[in-house]
Amino acid sequence: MSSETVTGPRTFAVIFVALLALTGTTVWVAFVNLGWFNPVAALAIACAKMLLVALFFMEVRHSSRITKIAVSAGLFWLLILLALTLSDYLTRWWPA
Amino acid sequence: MWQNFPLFPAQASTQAGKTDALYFFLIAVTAFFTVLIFLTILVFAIKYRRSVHPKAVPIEGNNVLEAGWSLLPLAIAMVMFVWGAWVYFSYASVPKNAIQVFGVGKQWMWKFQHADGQREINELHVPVGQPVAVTLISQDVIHSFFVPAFRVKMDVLPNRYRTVWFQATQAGSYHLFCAEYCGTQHSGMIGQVVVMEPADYERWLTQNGEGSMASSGEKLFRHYGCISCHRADSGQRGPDLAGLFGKQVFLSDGRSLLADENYIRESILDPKAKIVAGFQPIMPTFQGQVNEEEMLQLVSYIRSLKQMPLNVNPDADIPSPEMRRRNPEVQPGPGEPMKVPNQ
Amino acid sequence: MSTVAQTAAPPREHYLNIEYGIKSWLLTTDHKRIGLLYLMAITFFFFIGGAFATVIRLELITPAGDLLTSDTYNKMFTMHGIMMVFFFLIPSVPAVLGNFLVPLMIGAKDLAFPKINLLSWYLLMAGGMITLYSVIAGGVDTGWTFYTPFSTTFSNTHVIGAAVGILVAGFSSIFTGLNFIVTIHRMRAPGMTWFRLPLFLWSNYAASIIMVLGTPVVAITIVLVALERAFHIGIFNPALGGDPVLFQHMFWFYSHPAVYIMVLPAMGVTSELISTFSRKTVFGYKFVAFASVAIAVFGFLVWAHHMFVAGISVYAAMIFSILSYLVAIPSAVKVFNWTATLYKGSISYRTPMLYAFGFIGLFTIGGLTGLFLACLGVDVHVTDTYFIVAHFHYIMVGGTVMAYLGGLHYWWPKMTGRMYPEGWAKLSALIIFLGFNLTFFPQFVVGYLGMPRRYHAYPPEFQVLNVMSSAGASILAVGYVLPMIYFVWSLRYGERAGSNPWGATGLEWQTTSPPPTHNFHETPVVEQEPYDYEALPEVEFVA
Amino acid sequence: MSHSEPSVLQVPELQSHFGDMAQQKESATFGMWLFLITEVMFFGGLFCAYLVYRLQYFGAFAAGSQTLDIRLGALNTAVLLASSFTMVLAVHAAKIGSRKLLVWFLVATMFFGAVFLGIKAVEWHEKYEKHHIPGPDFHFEETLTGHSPMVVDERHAQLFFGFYFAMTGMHALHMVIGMGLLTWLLIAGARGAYTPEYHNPVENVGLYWHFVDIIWIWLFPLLYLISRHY
Repeated sequence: MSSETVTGPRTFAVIFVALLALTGTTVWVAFVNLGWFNPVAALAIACAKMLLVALFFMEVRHSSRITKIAVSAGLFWLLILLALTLSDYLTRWWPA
Repeated sequence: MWQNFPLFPAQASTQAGKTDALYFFLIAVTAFFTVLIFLTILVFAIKYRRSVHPKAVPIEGNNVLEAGWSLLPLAIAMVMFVWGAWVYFSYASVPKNAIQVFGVGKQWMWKFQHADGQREINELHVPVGQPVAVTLISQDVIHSFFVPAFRVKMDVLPNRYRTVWFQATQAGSYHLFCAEYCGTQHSGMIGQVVVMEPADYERWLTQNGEGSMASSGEKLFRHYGCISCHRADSGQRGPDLAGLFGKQVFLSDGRSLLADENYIRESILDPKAKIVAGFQPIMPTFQGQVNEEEMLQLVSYIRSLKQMPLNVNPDADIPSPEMRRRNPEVQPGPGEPMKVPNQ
Repeated sequence: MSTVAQTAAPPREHYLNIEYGIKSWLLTTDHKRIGLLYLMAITFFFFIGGAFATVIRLELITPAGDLLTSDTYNKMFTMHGIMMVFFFLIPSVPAVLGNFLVPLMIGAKDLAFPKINLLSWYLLMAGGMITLYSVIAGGVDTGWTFYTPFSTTFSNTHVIGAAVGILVAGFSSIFTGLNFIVTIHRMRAPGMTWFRLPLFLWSNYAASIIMVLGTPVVAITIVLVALERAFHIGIFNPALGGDPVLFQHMFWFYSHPAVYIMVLPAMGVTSELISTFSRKTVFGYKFVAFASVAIAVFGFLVWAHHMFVAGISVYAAMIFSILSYLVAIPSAVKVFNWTATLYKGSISYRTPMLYAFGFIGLFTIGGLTGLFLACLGVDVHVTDTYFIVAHFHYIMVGGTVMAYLGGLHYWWPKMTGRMYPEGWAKLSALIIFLGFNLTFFPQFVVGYLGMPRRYHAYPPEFQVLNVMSSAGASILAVGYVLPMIYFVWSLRYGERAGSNPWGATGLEWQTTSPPPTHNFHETPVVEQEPYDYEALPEVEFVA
Repeated sequence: MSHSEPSVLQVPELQSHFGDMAQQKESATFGMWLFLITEVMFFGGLFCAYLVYRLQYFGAFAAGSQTLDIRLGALNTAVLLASSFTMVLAVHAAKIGSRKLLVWFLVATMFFGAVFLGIKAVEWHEKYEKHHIPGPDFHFEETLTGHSPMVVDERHAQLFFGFYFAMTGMHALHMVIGMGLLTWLLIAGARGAYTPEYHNPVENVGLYWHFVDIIWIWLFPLLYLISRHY
């Protein structure tokens, strides 16, 4: 558990700076025309930021196995909701 | 109440046989497993009742049995799936030669109009032996077009055309129900589908003096002033609609789509949504002006414009529709100014 | 072995007599007392929902809509659905029996979060009261499914009130599920490994997964409906560009798995009953346990089979159809395993076992008719008809209510320290079984004939079957009122029950009846496999 | 009652239904995570609806998105990240048993939270002035810029702003609840309720606060960024 492995303030500071840097990057990228890659880049950066916050600030990397499973399950279920809903919307105009 | 006490619905369409065959298969499977489970429970419950079998024999389980009674149902289920999907797919594919009827569902009635112009309320006349496609839209909430004798059902949505089809096999009169709860008089939103012999149907069609849907649509086309932009000699303010229906359309944002009923409807109500490449978004919306029945007439009219508009001036110098059909090559590039002729 | 052989002297101090007074109940954090609070609450909601059902069946005796106006009829079936689904079926087995039994069965003193447990009960009550208020204030006529745009734009009844009530009750369900999951993970007694858990816990655990992951989606959907109704943003209003089919996706993402919230714990009860009254371990324990989890997971992948005619794409329909068949397999596995458990058992026909037989039989029919609805070609014809109504009543009333009543009889001695009257109980079980089948079997037939659901008036050729249904409903009503009476009677006059009247395995039977507040005088240590009747000391028992 | 929980103001002790402190702590942490997963699904429903409509009415959603002030959005992201940083330091302070640091970092977290809400209020006010709030006064006639300018349907732009307010509003509501929880921690922390042995509430509120941060990490690109170019 997290209480045994205390992450120091120095690590937190590094992560915080990294998060700010990623925020700057994502804003900068948004103004560069990369076509379809723009949303992909923005969402990839958001994903990276989420992972940093979850792994370090929320200490998922030191959490018990069951917490990790629970977190993954939450994201997986969200994916089910999105993927199966889109399976309808993206195939609606296919010919029958 | 004992007269007229059916236990099985009439089979009055080509679909009915397909659905019922599948239904009987499912009943057979259901009956088999239900009887199997019931009998097994009964036999065990009697044979191993405590008074004659006071000491239970401990049995943990049996992996072979588990695998068997997982895989066998799975195999049967896959048969059901494939068969069911095949039947469903055939319901979804509207035959090309189907007679076209249009319908509007509203709280709490069904309105239909035939291509020849006949209108009816809560009744739908169709001929025996010919596929009939009913294009439906709702004016308010979700309804559902349900004819039990034909085994067809389709939810009728607001703001979206959907087409259901059937081919009647027996003359007669059958229930038409609204199957999706739609408010106070939901159970009153019922009617009849009258299936007639083809000759009777032809006679019935000629009874009403009103013009065809396309000709009503043409009148509306003039009435709403569509004609001032959307015809060959209107100076290309709007795209010419001749031969449009069922064709590929290229849009100003680079996409392309098939011109179907829903596209025409959207373009009348929300003209800015999908601008044809090379044209300006100058068309006003007709939201709130054109009701659903008029909309269907307009759609019928535009559908009917195979090559040339009905009412072209033969003396006008009309370029061929093929030349003017837009494609990405003639679309102005990002830097170029839009060509807006005759403004 | 037919009389109460154990010393029937009740424990001197137990959870019921440790404190008295209204306050000791309304502020309790004891999971057993909260279980009883739930019992009272949902019994109340059940009879309210039942009253609506009675009115519906009375109206449908004649084809014409002559008893009620259409508006009233529509409100009746809406309120019947809302009350029964959200305030009775979803909390029934988990919140009453689960609350009482989860800590007892794992050898814990309480659930992990006792205060949140009490909060859950208050949330259910608050939700129920808000919903009842919207009934009294004029009712709701949207159907329990709240389909848009009818619910958002066209209905002029108290939709927001009912929606808020359901939202609040949803949080009750979320917190109950959360509490169960944490408790089962973290509070098990020494030696209580996962594969020693009673199957009731596996199925409640699986149901809790659904409560935690599914309920929030319906919560946000309800919030959007309320926002749409209040501010006309257009989210589900086609006139403003909204998509009513999206509402159905989001609604069924929860509401289909919600069916498994109702039926999974009921399956758990059945496993316990079959084992106890056959005096055998459940056949294929691990398969039954994993089948529960499989149902919970697959249950999330099948929701759009409610929408095969609603305007989804043909291809999505096929995906959802094949996935729907997958969820049938673990259900079938369970039924086969229960049946196999009877083989070479020592079977006694006590009331709970009769209910377990009833559950298996009716669930089999309900489950198999589910195949008709997963089957695309047939679903087109039968969806939105009485076939659907019959199908889900076979699952929810034939399944869940049967198991709930069976469980209530089975654990009644543990909860109260008194036995119920066996003769009356068997009679009412029989009445319920007969009444149920007479009520709902004709609805399969009238459904395939084409009678749409939610019809206030119907064509006359459907009358005979509807009269049968209404006749069955009146028999069913008698069957439901009887237990209510004799359970109350037994509180004072019932035979005293020993700590283990059924001679069952399971930790809950190793403590006194009723149990002390902290369940066990010393923390039990588990050294046996589940349902190990061989290791059970030969004691006499009433069963 | 025999197992009433200890008041947070007293010296923390074990709740009587737990076996030991480790079990109590693990249960609390796991329970919090499960709650956060319900929140994922709650916001997930909103994200799903947003995605579906953005696919359908891409032009209107892009045009709506282009009216948002990306500078304020970016600033707010930084502010919220800073509050997460101070929150994690507050948890650290509780772990090492420094009451003074705990109080100061909680105050800092609340300060950044308040700044975030303030900037959000400025943005919402701007929407009010531009009549971009869905309802009878809604008005939108921006043109979508891009390789071909495009006038968008007002109704579909209204949908975008409906989602904008639903999503940022729901997020702000969570922030306000978080501020309440922080106030509670602050009062209890100042009185010395948390020790290196017992600080579950600080950790759990921290988890909640970071989760709210993560939601914003997604809202920022979804609402502000991904529709600048396409």
